[in-house]
Amino acid sequence: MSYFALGERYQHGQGLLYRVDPRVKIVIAVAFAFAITVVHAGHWQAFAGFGAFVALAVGTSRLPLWLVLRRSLIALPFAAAAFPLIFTKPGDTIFTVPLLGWAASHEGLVHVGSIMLKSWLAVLLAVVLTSCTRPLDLIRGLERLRLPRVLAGTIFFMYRYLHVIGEEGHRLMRARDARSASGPDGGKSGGSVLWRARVLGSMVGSLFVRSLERSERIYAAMQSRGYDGTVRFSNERRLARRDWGVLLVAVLALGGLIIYARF
Amino acid sequence: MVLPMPQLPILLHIPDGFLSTWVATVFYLITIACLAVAIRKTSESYQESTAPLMGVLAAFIFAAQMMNFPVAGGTSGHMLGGALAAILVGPWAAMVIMACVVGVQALVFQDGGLAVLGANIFNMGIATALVGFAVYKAVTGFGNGKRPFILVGTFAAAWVSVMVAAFLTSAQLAVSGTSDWGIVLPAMLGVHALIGIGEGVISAGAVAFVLATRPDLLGITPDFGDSTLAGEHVR
Amino acid sequence: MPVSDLMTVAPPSVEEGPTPTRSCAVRVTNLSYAYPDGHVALRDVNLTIYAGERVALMGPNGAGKSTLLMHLNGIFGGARSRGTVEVAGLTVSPATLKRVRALVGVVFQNPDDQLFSPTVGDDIAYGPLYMGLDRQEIDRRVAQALAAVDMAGFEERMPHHLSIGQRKRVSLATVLTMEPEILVLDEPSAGLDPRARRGLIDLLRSLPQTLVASTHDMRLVRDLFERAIIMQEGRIVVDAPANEIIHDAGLLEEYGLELP
Amino acid sequence: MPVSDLMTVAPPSVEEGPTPTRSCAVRVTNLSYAYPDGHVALRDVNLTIYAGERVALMGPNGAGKSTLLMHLNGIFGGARSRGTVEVAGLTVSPATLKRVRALVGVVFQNPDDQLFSPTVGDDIAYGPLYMGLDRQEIDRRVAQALAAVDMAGFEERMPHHLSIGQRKRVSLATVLTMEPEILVLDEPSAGLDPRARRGLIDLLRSLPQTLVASTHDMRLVRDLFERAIIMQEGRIVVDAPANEIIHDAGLLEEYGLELP
Repeated sequence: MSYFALGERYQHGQGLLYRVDPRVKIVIAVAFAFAITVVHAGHWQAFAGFGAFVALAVGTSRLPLWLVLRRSLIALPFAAAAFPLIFTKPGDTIFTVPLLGWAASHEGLVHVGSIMLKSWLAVLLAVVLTSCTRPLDLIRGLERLRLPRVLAGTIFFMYRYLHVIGEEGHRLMRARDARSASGPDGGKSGGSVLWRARVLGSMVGSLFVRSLERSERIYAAMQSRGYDGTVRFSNERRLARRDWGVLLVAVLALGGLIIYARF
Repeated sequence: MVLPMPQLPILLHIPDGFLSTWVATVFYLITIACLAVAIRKTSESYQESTAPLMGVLAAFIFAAQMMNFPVAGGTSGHMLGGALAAILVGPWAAMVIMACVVGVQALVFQDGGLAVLGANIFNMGIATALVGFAVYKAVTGFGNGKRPFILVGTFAAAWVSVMVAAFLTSAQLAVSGTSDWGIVLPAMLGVHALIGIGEGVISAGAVAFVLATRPDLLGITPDFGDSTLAGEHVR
Repeated sequence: MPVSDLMTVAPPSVEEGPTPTRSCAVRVTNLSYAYPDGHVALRDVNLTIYAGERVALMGPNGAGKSTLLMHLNGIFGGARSRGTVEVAGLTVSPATLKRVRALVGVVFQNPDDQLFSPTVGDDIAYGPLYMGLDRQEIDRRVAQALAAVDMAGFEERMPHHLSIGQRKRVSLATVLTMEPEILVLDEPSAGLDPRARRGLIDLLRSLPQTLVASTHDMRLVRDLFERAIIMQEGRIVVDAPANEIIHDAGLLEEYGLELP
Repeated sequence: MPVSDLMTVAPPSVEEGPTPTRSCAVRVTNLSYAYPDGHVALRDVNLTIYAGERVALMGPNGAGKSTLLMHLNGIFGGARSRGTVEVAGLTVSPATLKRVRALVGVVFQNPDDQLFSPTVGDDIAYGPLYMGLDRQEIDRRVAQALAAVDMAGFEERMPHHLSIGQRKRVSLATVLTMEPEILVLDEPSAGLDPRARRGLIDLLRSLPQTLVASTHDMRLVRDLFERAIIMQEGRIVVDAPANEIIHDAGLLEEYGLELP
């Protein structure tokens, strides 16, 4: 049971979107996230259009709706950053918070509502695409999108060793917690916050040294099998007609939505 | 007990929708330019071992961000790691590592948005590495590389790096019109002044460990001939 | 005494057998555990271990040995577990967790996971420091623990620079300073060469604590343990005196174990 | 045949003894190696291994076993080494390194170091890919190697989803695809439970290659190897038929080894 498997979003399924090349899905997700930024605050019809795009994606992925909705809440805490605008944006007062006397403006509400909507729709689409693509395929997709080799190679190794080193970190914490006990008289225990932070620092340092030494052994294992410093990939795949079709439809739809939103 | 997903510094991972088109685009371009330099410098320093070394260390940063310590009232602290990475492997390699960490967090784990990825990499990976490394070098240079100065330098580098990341995030939000300067800046800097102390202590603790066990690794580019295979770990 | 449903061999009979005067170190009742992915690691485990006993836990990888051990000091437990675990008369629960951790010292398989401080002394002092003991008492315990594992004078050394055998000893010292009543060891002899292994056996023999250890090492079972338990697919399938089990070739064959 | 200065037992005599018709798989001549910190890991080692032999390397941790193994395909060597290493008639040097690495397959102790690709299929294809073979040949070899280690159909699986026994098998497959003449294994049975270990022994027995392995596992020596070498402090101190060594209690005692 791997620690990081829990954080991965892939969900087994059968929808059309599962069979689309990961490159296409990555491009669509990034393009969508950019496209939605151009919508003016309060342009609800444009938001409805982007919403329809997301609905189409959810439909073709055939992912359970509740799953997509639940996962889309991940960015919610960040709303705190935009929230004060409700009260600080000048405009017509709609209501006043009792006791505090803060006046909420119409413009502020529209503005914050639009930000939240943009964020939520972009996260929804990203959730859909990553839920129907294996993490490894996403990473292979990046590589085939001609990411610089150093980055692609780094990400491949990172993904492989996330599990190994993540487990090591997890075991270190477990060993520490197993020794974090209260005293015989039940008195004050736990030391100071700074001491606990320093202990975590030691653990991080020890994980670093182990990681570095592991990278040396991996390098030896790679050399043993002929590695000469050039990162090579064996998987080269052309886009199928379906992939081009999906890409074309998405690009046209997003282009249309941008034009509708701005002009 | 299986713990929940890594608790990342959420207020530094900007989600999509919070930055304007222009701010997002400009920071993508800046980030790409910085990474181009970083990749070239890193390949020169580490040559053949670049990919395995950077990959394993990126996994290390990812794992280190997941490790936490109890603060109070059920909350826990953890680290961002940009300054620590810069101190341990130099600013250029740190940028490559942090870019991969932040990128995979966004793409695979949905921590942080995709259109704002350039800004997030810049705030958490590039600015932290550059500023952190500069502060570290300034302090250790002042103290001729003596141990107390290394530790103080690490603390200062880590604290400043978190403050810089918080400042950049606030500024991007404010320029995008999604937050008020007057509110977001004092709030973010205030909170991160405290979070930064945790970052500083953890980073200094990590460097103290490395200093005690493998002092050869600090400030020296590892020599990846068969020499580094020396030591007990290969027996 | 609780007896597992699939038990094929009689429960332990150490000389005089359990009498009311022997206190109970561990009592596990109807314990089940499922991983988040649904895989069931423990199925209705019942187990009583008396104070001072030395018990080996055997069985293939994935049989649930480690999962059971991790329940003894509450590392595992909570929502995914059913059943109860009592140690030294204390039921393991969130309220008693910190006290339980002082009573049960867990030594993990890999010393690199156990030892996270720059020096041996810091590492051994972690437990007592966390417990909030005073400096004098901590120093006393550190010195005593190091002497117990035959590593006196290693306070300032770095665990990273020690041999694997030495690191295993220091790992043990890190929990001895907490003066636990029960020692839980995960694969204590793994990775040791024969000489280091014999040293470890002698050391463990000299300790007064109740010992519970998972192991594949049949010689360790022969030389150190009086009672042995075989687990398979999350169940206790055999629980008997160690010297009966290790001489029962048919039984060992059945559970994929080897003659010592 | 080169004989180490401290050899206490007669060199190997496999039935008819070395004759001119048996080709030489490995010939190590006067090999010494010092770590950068000055620690001498190998002292004037001489060793000849014939094609098809299975040789176990024993001795305490730190005796130089791994250092010697790492010289066989040139991972160690260069300025810090003196002496020569020949494999299959080829002297190991920077110029021959690529060919040597195709002839000598090294399997590291920890499968997590050996398996560095995200999937089993990628990892097994790695060697052939770097040998510059074409796609068809690579696919053929991958399928063959996976079948040889009884892991057919695991191409798309990720290493962290496999058991330790499966990872050890896949590690072996990663070098089998390079169709080496000599297999070098570092602690092949470490971390395996008895059943997985027996599976590995059967698998290794079925392979035609010359085998050189470091190990602490005396049963592995008994069940798999025909010749055994004991190292101590960087020297070969014993080199004899395995079944002579494993029954010589005095000798095993002297070098801190155990009876199987």
